[in-house]
Amino acid sequence: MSDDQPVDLPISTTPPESEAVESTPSIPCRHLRNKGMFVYNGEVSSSSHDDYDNTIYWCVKTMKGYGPDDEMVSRDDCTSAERSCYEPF
Amino acid sequence: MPSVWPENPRLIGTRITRLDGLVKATGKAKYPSDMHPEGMLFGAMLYSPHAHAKIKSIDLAPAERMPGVKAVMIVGAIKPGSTLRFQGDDIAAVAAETEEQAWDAVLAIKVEYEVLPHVVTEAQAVAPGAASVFKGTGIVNNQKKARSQTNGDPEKALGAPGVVSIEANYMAPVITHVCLEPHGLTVRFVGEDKIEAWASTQAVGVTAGDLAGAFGIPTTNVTVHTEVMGGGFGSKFGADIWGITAAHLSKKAGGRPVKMFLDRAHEHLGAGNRPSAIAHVKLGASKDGKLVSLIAETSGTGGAGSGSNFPLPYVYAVPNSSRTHTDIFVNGGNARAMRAPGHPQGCIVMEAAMDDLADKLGIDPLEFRLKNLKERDMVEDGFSKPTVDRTPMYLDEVAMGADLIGWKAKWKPRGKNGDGPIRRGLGMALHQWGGGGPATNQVACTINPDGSVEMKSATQDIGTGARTIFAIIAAEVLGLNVTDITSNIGNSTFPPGQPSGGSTTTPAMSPPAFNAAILARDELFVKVAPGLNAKPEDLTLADGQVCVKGEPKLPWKDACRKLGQQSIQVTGKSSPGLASQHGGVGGCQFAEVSVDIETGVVRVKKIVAIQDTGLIIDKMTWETQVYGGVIGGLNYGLFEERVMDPTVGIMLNPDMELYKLAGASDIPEIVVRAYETPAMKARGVIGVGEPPTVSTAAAIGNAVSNAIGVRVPHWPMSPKNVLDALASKEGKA
Amino acid sequence: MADLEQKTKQGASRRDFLRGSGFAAATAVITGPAIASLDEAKAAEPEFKIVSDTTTLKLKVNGVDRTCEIEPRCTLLDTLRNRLDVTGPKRVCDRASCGACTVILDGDLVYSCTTLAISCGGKKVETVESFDSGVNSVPHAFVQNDGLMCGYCTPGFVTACKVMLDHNPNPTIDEVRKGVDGNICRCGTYVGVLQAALAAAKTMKGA
Amino acid sequence: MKAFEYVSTASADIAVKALGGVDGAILAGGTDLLSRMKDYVTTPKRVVDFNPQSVVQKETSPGGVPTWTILAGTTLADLLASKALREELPALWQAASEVGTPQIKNMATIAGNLLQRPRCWYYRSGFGLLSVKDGKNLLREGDNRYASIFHTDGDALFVAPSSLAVPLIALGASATILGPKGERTVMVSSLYQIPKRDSDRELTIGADEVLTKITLPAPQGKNATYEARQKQSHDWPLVLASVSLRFDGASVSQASIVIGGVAPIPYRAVEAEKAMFGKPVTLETAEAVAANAINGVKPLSGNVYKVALTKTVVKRALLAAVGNRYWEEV
Repeated sequence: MSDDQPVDLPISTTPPESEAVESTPSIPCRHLRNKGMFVYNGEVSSSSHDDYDNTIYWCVKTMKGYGPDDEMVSRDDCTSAERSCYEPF
Repeated sequence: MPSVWPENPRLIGTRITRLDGLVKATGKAKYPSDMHPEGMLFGAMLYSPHAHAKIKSIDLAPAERMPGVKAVMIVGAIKPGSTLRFQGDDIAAVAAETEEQAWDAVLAIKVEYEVLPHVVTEAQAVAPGAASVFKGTGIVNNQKKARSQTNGDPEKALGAPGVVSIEANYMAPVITHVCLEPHGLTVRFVGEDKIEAWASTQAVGVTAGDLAGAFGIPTTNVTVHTEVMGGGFGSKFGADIWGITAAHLSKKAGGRPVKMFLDRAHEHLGAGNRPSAIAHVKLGASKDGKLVSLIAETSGTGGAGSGSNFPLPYVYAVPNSSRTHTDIFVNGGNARAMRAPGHPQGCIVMEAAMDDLADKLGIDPLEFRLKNLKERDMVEDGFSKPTVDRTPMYLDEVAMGADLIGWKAKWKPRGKNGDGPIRRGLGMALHQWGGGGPATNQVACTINPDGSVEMKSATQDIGTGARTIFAIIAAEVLGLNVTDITSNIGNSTFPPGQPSGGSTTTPAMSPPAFNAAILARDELFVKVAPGLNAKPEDLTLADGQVCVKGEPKLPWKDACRKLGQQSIQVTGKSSPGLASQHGGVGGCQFAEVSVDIETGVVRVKKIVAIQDTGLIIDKMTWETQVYGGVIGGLNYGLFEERVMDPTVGIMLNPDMELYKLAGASDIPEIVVRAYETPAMKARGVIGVGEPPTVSTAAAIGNAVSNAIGVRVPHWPMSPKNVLDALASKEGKA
Repeated sequence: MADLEQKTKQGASRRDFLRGSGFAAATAVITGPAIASLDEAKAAEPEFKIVSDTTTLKLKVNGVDRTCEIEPRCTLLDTLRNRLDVTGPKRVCDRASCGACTVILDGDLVYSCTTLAISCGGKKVETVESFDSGVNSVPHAFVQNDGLMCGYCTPGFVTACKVMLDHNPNPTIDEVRKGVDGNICRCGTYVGVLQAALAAAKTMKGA
Repeated sequence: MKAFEYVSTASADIAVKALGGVDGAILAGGTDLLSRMKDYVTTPKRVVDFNPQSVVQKETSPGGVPTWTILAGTTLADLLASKALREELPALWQAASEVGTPQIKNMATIAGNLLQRPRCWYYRSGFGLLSVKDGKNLLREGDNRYASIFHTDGDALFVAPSSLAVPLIALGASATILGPKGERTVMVSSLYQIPKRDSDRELTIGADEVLTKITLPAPQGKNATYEARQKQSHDWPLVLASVSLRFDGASVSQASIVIGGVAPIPYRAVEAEKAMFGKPVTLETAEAVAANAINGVKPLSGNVYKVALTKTVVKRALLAAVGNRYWEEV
């Protein structure tokens, strides 16, 4: 678009109360997986990008992006001992 | 003493045909989906027809009574009350004597669903009151914000006097991997606690570990074979639920092997995809073309899971920038890593904005890009030290590419490409990638008394030519022909090898292969030197001869015969200097297109791809990978799109017909050049599977805009998207 | 599947006859009586036979007479792969879109995924496994020109290429493209495929 | 695919008998039927593999107009192999050359092409021809990029899939159909109808009838087809148009203009045909005539682009008929 007005976006994403979650240093669940763990020396979070994280996580129990408790799988979500499915290393 | 690659190699870097080429080209190669062990049953899966549903009840009994059925089971933790989160979510599985019987039995399984409200498009997911895909930390209205990135004061910089800026939206859809061999495996449960599998996987070791873990048996009890496999592109990284299910079915059927491969629709729905990218971008530069500010709000969906983020700013130096990204969750299959995850999206967004701003500034977009490279852009050498500056590499590569596409002679400003129905246009884009490989793998090298040589490791070939790479390296060291070497890979019980992802296989496996061959050679020297009245250090190997101080003395086979009954077997590990561990490559691509402005049909006429990847082992398979990357990018640029229906929540094109992929007539002239200076070779081996697929779609999009005088903001460059963009321009005029 | 069971005892299909006598000729005109005589032949056919269960299929695969039990719904592809262990043809799209299942049926290039095996009774099936693989062959040219990566589409491409070259030994690159447009490669090996076809055309003439 | 009974015959009489009184389906080339059966969209109890002859011929009767006859089992490959057809019926030859792939051209027959079912992705997903669910028309409300732009007031929004129907209708072809009550001949255009209810078919041929041959008078002028599609390799046309023109000197005395990919039936652009009358075919007249082709167009939310495409395709088909291919790159 060299014009000043952009075309309409199909959506506008501004979830009002959502806060970005800083990654926590706590220990992830032992069932958490991402490809980088296998490809790059076992790092749980993708190490190759300092400024963004597009790591795709899955739970080895469900082989999906959500855990046995039906909640989301991520580096942030799978460090909580409060989750019924959480198992430390 | 650390090993170093030979200074004047005989084979490395030349054009060597693949060792397993003929067995593939004659149809004799047995893929995991071709296996038919004695007594094999055929597996089939029942998967969710709904985007979002609760299972009220499941009755397997009717399926169990069907003819030929040997085992039926519910998949994983599914039970009445379970939630299915996307069309294609797995429910149950069957093993039967014939495949037709297995399908019949799947149809006979009775499932009652409570259909729940769904969201399958980004717009649906973020609409007020939308149904929730799942719960999780920080998820609001199916959105989760990533950490925001801010450098400097982008708002202030953008508003400063004299700054020229654009504001634009760009969108790329979800695409799927479309591996030609579907995900799956043929598996046999042996006895009480052993498993043998033939899996279509990018990682034999991971798959073995998954199977062992699922059954609580030692990994040593599992053997996974992947002699050859039919494509993965990042999506085949383990046993998957289907593989584990098939192993359970085999166990239930008394150890009869079970073959379980997904059907094509299931493959689209549940076996991975590349997330979409939606971007609202403001980009500003000083009048003389120096970037000052980028403000970007982006989002994308990776389905019912994480991973839609992508790098932005990309490649160029932007002193002030702010970026917020939002993961949007929909009732769709999970994203999986797909050929340079994130980079093609980041490249499209950045490079489109670069072109649009260059146009507004009235500057040649090529010059504009060169002006805005980072002052220094340090990446790794072969010793993991950041000693290599990518900026001068980009300058050289762009010069090479511009020359090959004829930029100087052919490029005209946007919209100045004639007035007939067919408009020509040029576009370009830059990209980057890692492509190194970790130093954690091993290769065994065996020299037998009959002169035969085997290289062996638990890696696999996803099409990059791993067998051939091993053989070239061994033949180089041992003074033999490539065809004298046997490469055995694709077996999880072999010495640990690299999973094939992140363009890491060749850089991770070449160093241990080289060291294994050297160790084996040195051991051979020790054994044969006395018989030649020489010291081991006086011996060399060349042209199939053992040489003493450079003089050929003993043919290879005769030398090996002196081993008596004892083979030499050694295991090589990686060592510094042979390969880059994290890589850091750059490249550029140029596209020439013709656009029929009366039909919106885009034809790519030519692509030029320039790529650096350190030391190239096999120039032939290297080039093939670059061609393949470009063609993958051409598909992304022109054809591919997962189409979802918002009302019923299904994918409308889970096939290979309306999910469009290029055929031979869509392939343009493609010119590939390696940027292969002595300095590059000194970096050691770097992988090339991913980098050349990053910038093609961006370059094509830019070429289309250049041809028709207006930005087409939606990828792919379909007749619809092109005509819609032209119409919106006319509407404004 | 237009001319099933139209083989004469001499082995030439009616279509071969028509091609030879009618359409290969420049004017491509057949006079009325030709159709009339064929109609008479048709009228002599008996009442129809219904096959509803498993049945024995006999066909010649790569020069060998093969027999297996099939249901009417078994595709030729699944019969080859699942019942006869002929696994060169691959199942990829399973809907006549990608060409991985390509075989030669009585001399014609077809998709075996949308061909019923039962309709192939008595016919000759050739798959990639039967092709010459010597230095002047199409498979060899694929290797020499690296027209393959993962290799899963390759048998289909090789088959389409070989038939194209059998019919047109001097193809232009665009004719090669058209010849393999019924096949899709996801690794993106088309450049090597096109080079291989042109190279094979050259060497086959030299052979 | 569900199990079925199988009957194979080269005889139309037997095929009709075999179809009688059962839920049957004719297997022609197979690529369409078997794909639908694999998706459980069509689940016939009996499949009648009707494999008649592959014959194309031109007959001259003394004093009359020569007639082309194409028997039902004629494969596209055989159609394309006819040099005479290529010269005299370029509209048909061109359309056939753009259908499918080498493999499909060997398998597909003219009858199978004419009587294939819509490719509409809602129909193929099992939502029926009209794709109405809970009172909502899925195609109207969903992704309708490939859907109709004409006759969109009703619920049938899919497009007729046959590429060959378009030139055959423009050329005035007839179809001969055999049923239990004997033989009947209809215009090819009459093979298609716009279904009003989900139980209606878009084809007028009965479930116990078979198409046996296509006949058409040798054209007395010029004819051509132009097709626009996204991919150059195997793809479906977005829009295609066929024209058949008769001339009085340099001026058109009679025009047939038929468009595919724009309506649930092959769409006859009557107003464009009238507009063409009495004019020579030039860039200017073709442009003006093509503008008439979109009179009454009512595109859906996602296929407005097809309107411009339709104009272009009609214009180019007209110009192609007189040998003006202005759009081709030099």
